[in-house]
Amino acid sequence: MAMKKFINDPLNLTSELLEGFQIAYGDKIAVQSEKLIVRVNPKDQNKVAIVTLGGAGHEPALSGFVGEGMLDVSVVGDIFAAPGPPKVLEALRMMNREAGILFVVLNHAGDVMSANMAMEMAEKEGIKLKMILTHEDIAGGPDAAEEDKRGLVGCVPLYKIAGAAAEAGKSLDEVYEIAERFNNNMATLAVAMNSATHPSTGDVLFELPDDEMEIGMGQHGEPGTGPTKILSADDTAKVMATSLLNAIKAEQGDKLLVLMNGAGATTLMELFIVLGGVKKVIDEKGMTIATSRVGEFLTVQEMAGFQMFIAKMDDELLELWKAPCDTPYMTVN
Amino acid sequence: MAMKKFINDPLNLTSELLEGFQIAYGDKIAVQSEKLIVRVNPKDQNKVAIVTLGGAGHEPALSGFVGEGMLDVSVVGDIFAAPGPPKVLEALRMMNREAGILFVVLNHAGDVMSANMAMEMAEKEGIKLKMILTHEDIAGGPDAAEEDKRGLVGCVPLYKIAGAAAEAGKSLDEVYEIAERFNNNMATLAVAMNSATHPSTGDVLFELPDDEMEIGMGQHGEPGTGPTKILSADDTAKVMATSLLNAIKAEQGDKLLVLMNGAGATTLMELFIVLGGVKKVIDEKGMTIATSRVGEFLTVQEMAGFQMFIAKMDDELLELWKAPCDTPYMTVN
Amino acid sequence: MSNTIGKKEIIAMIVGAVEKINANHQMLSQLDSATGDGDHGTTMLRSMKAVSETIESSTDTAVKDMLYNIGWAIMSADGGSTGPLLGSFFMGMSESVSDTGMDCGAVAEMIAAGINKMHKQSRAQIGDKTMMDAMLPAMETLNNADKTGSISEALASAAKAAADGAEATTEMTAKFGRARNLGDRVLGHRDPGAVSISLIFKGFCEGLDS
Amino acid sequence: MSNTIGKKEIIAMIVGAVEKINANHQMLSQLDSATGDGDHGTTMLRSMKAVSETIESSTDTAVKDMLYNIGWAIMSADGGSTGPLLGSFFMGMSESVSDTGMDCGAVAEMIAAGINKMHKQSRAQIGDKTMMDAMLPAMETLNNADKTGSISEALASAAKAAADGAEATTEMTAKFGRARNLGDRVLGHRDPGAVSISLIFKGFCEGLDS
Ligand SMILES: Nc1ncnc2c1ncn2[C@@H]1O[C@H](COP(=O)(O)OP(=O)(O)O)[C@@H](O)[C@H]1O
Ligand SMILES: Nc1ncnc2c1ncn2[C@@H]1O[C@H](COP(=O)(O)OP(=O)(O)O)[C@@H](O)[C@H]1O
Ligand SMILES: [Mg+2]
Ligand SMILES: [Mg+2]
Ligand SMILES: [Mg+2]
Ligand SMILES: [Mg+2]
Repeated sequence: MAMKKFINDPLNLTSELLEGFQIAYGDKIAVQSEKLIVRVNPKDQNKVAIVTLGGAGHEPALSGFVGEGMLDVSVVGDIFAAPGPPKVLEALRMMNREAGILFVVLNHAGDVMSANMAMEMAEKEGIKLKMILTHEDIAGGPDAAEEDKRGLVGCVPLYKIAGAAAEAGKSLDEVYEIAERFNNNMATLAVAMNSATHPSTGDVLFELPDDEMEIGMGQHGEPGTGPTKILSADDTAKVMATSLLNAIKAEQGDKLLVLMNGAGATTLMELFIVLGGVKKVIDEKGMTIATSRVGEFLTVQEMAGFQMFIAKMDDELLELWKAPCDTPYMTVN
Repeated sequence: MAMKKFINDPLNLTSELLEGFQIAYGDKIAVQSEKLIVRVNPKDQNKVAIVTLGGAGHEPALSGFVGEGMLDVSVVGDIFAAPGPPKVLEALRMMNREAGILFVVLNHAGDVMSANMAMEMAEKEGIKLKMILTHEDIAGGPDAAEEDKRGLVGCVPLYKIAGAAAEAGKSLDEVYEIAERFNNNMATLAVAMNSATHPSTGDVLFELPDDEMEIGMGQHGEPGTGPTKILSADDTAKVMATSLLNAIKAEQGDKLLVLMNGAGATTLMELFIVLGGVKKVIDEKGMTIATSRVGEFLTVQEMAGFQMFIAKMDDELLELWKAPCDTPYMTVN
Repeated sequence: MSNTIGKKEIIAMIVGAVEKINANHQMLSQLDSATGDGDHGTTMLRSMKAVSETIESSTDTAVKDMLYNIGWAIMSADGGSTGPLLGSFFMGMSESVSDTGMDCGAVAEMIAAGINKMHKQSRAQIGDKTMMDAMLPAMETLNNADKTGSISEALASAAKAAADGAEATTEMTAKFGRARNLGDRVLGHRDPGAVSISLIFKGFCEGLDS
Repeated sequence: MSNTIGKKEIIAMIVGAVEKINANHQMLSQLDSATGDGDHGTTMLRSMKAVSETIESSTDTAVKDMLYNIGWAIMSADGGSTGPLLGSFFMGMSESVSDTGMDCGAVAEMIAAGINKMHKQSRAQIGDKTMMDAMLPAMETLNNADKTGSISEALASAAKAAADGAEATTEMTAKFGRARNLGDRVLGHRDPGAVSISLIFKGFCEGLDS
């Protein structure tokens, strides 16, 4: 049976998709050395560079956020597969500068292995860099092992905030401190309603019965807390937002950033309706949504579901979040 | 069977989704009088206002493009249903000004009826306005009746271009002339791979066998040219781009705007890959892609498929397309 | 029953129509599931709610204004094409209605004014499988009725003509609305909009006779 | 066969491994469909292509550099976790290889150096249902072999130990990789990575003996 996808060669997806990406956004980004997405107008050498890595298949993440005020380089792997250490090292060498590099890594086994090896080699070469590991998934509960806390959509606002700090001319230590502060105050929880198809193999990632959904599912179909009957938007919002607010220890008076990230097939309509439910929870607790965005930032092919992201903000973080940026899939002016 | 959607009350979708929209983008837009989406920072009274109308369920269209440099008011109907003439008239009254109003209407029966009635009443009241009807769907072929030429995603770049012209202080006649020029040089063709669910009724809009797709399908499941076996991305691109270029009578040397608009479940990955195929066709004919964007502008719930849009551009149109704008779902700086 | 009617009887007619639609909305949605998007019953229900509310707030309103307001309220209910069509029908009637003393000829004229206004929006003809397939035969029947005869009897014949017209849509393919995209697949199904109109005329009769 | 080996034999071993994987990649993907995302065969195939290409371009390269380059090439093939793991194996071997005169002890040391380097990335232990379930028994077997004995025989025992180790993963739940998310559902399935490793050792033997 043919896959219900518009593709040519299932084994050549990544390079073809990057070609199209360059056709569409050649005014902002360029594909270099096959798998490195870089800015067309590079950042000043005396500012901290922001580099990240990750598999393809989650578009617009990660490379859709390369550009002024966010990422300098995104190292792309194959579909759902981390890029190898050599490419990552190449990116770090390319961005080598006195100001240093902030290296943002999402906690997934392959990414972490590649990042660690590349970082070790880069440090041997005297490249100045600091690594931030995002692992804001709370699906495993408060006692989950570090490895279980996956890096989900939280990397995107982190790129934005770290990128703005770097653009403002802050030092590597300062950029790192800011990014890590944000990193420690953010949490994500995912929910799946329908599976996606792995576009290289044609395999369905998981199965969910017609009347069930699953909270806590990961972005490659990793199981969550087990299937439940489909809840209303308000009840889904309540369950998820309550867990997230607990996880970041949000208190009355806190100012929050809320992102609703569609997984692929779930409509903005639904995400808006769920956000209405989130606001009820937040209002009740005497907190405020200081800023919020709804869209597809990090997808899992045509999966139905979403990732709900909440972060506790302070004035500096809010200002950086609202600072200008110009990338293919996030622009602020 | 429960619908696989995150909703509360299927009969209250529109007002709930608008509530969430306002929570997320309250810095840019406001919901007034229940169904009118307006700018938070209104445009100068001495500039032409841009008003549109249409059913909900296609998010981010149409209201996601209200803001500086694009729409002034979007009148929202119920899911897939045009708003009634009274609301439309209210919007026209609200925007009444000496500079006049450009009133953009997509060719769908309900929208046109509402628009015509509201316009008749508005003109009786002395409101100055001109209507543009978008009908760029080429699925019916060159000899199709006017009614069959639906307004598809083309309204979005038209809002952008007309909005930029209005923002630049051009007169209603000038804005109209520019918008109509663009309107006459654009074409869209849709393709569907999988159906969507009507979120109020739970009905599936249409059925397509597992190994088939259909070119020319409309944005509510209206049939196209009949199902065919799934083609490769390159072949799909070739068939569709060739028809579109013929329809706009594009010639060697022409500069084109190409939009790949995802219908809902189709990934950016696929849209990028198809765009690669479109470029091959365009290169072969000695034309150029002057500018291109890939994303979800006008969706049909969780339908899999896309709308391919091509327009013939001149220097003025290109400049207006690239002018700054600041809306929830399109920002240029 | 007297040979002329006024505001009170017109309200009774309209209330009869509202009740008729409310009692049949599920059937209307089912019909629309076969030929359209399955929401016609819901849309009609929402429209009828707007009608009832307008009537309730019209105790001190001239019947002319009441009918106009009903049309406006229906259009405000965001019913896709149904709003402008049905709304025009009431607005058109408002242009030739009187608070008292309407004989059968005046009633026929009133309804014809409504149908004509609606027809301008619709542009559909008999045979196109739309609301007009019930509306136009009803109009013709009324136009041919004895201008000083029984209003009740004239309306009953109009309702019969509308019902026959709706029934006849079973054999038609559609030239307007969503059903037109389905081609031959709508053969064998009555058009929901035409059925709605026939129910409205049936309701007019029952309301007037009650 | 002589009791020591050098570059030529090492190339033969690696070519044997490449052929073994290439002949079995579909089976590897099938295994991964049961416990992971179904791409392990494809990834290994891509990695082996990188290996072959490196060998072809290494006629004038010292074996040490060749092994390092192979590791680098595997890592460059973007194979998710497989790249850094398998790449480290070859890079580790490069640190203790010689162009000539390696006896069984030296070969055992070389392979241990590879496995140790890989183990640092992996962090998995025996029983975790990963590549290490084949790697670590192979290493132990080699370490216990007669340092001046037959390399061919030692490798055969190592391959046997790796195969047994891979077989034993059938009874394990996974602590690493995608399979760990499937909990008990992976019981009864061999781990594709462990099977790959056992095939590589089998290939080493066949390559050396050919
Ligand atoms: N141009 C038209 N003239 C008369 N009736 C029409 C026209 N277009 C559609 N209709 C009627 O509308 C009915 C469907 O109404 P409804 O389901 O409420 O709207 P929608 O098609 O927007 O979902 C059809 O059954 C048909 O009778
Ligand atoms: N930490 C680890 N140590 C050793 N082997 C591992 C580790 N993590 C995963 N593996 C191996 O990787 C194999 C899957 O490889 P592959 O399918 O190529 O990668 P992916 O899981 O990224 O799709 C598993 O069968 C397992 O043997
Ligand atoms: Mg309908
Ligand atoms: Mg409808
Ligand atoms: Mg994989
Ligand atoms: Mg795998």
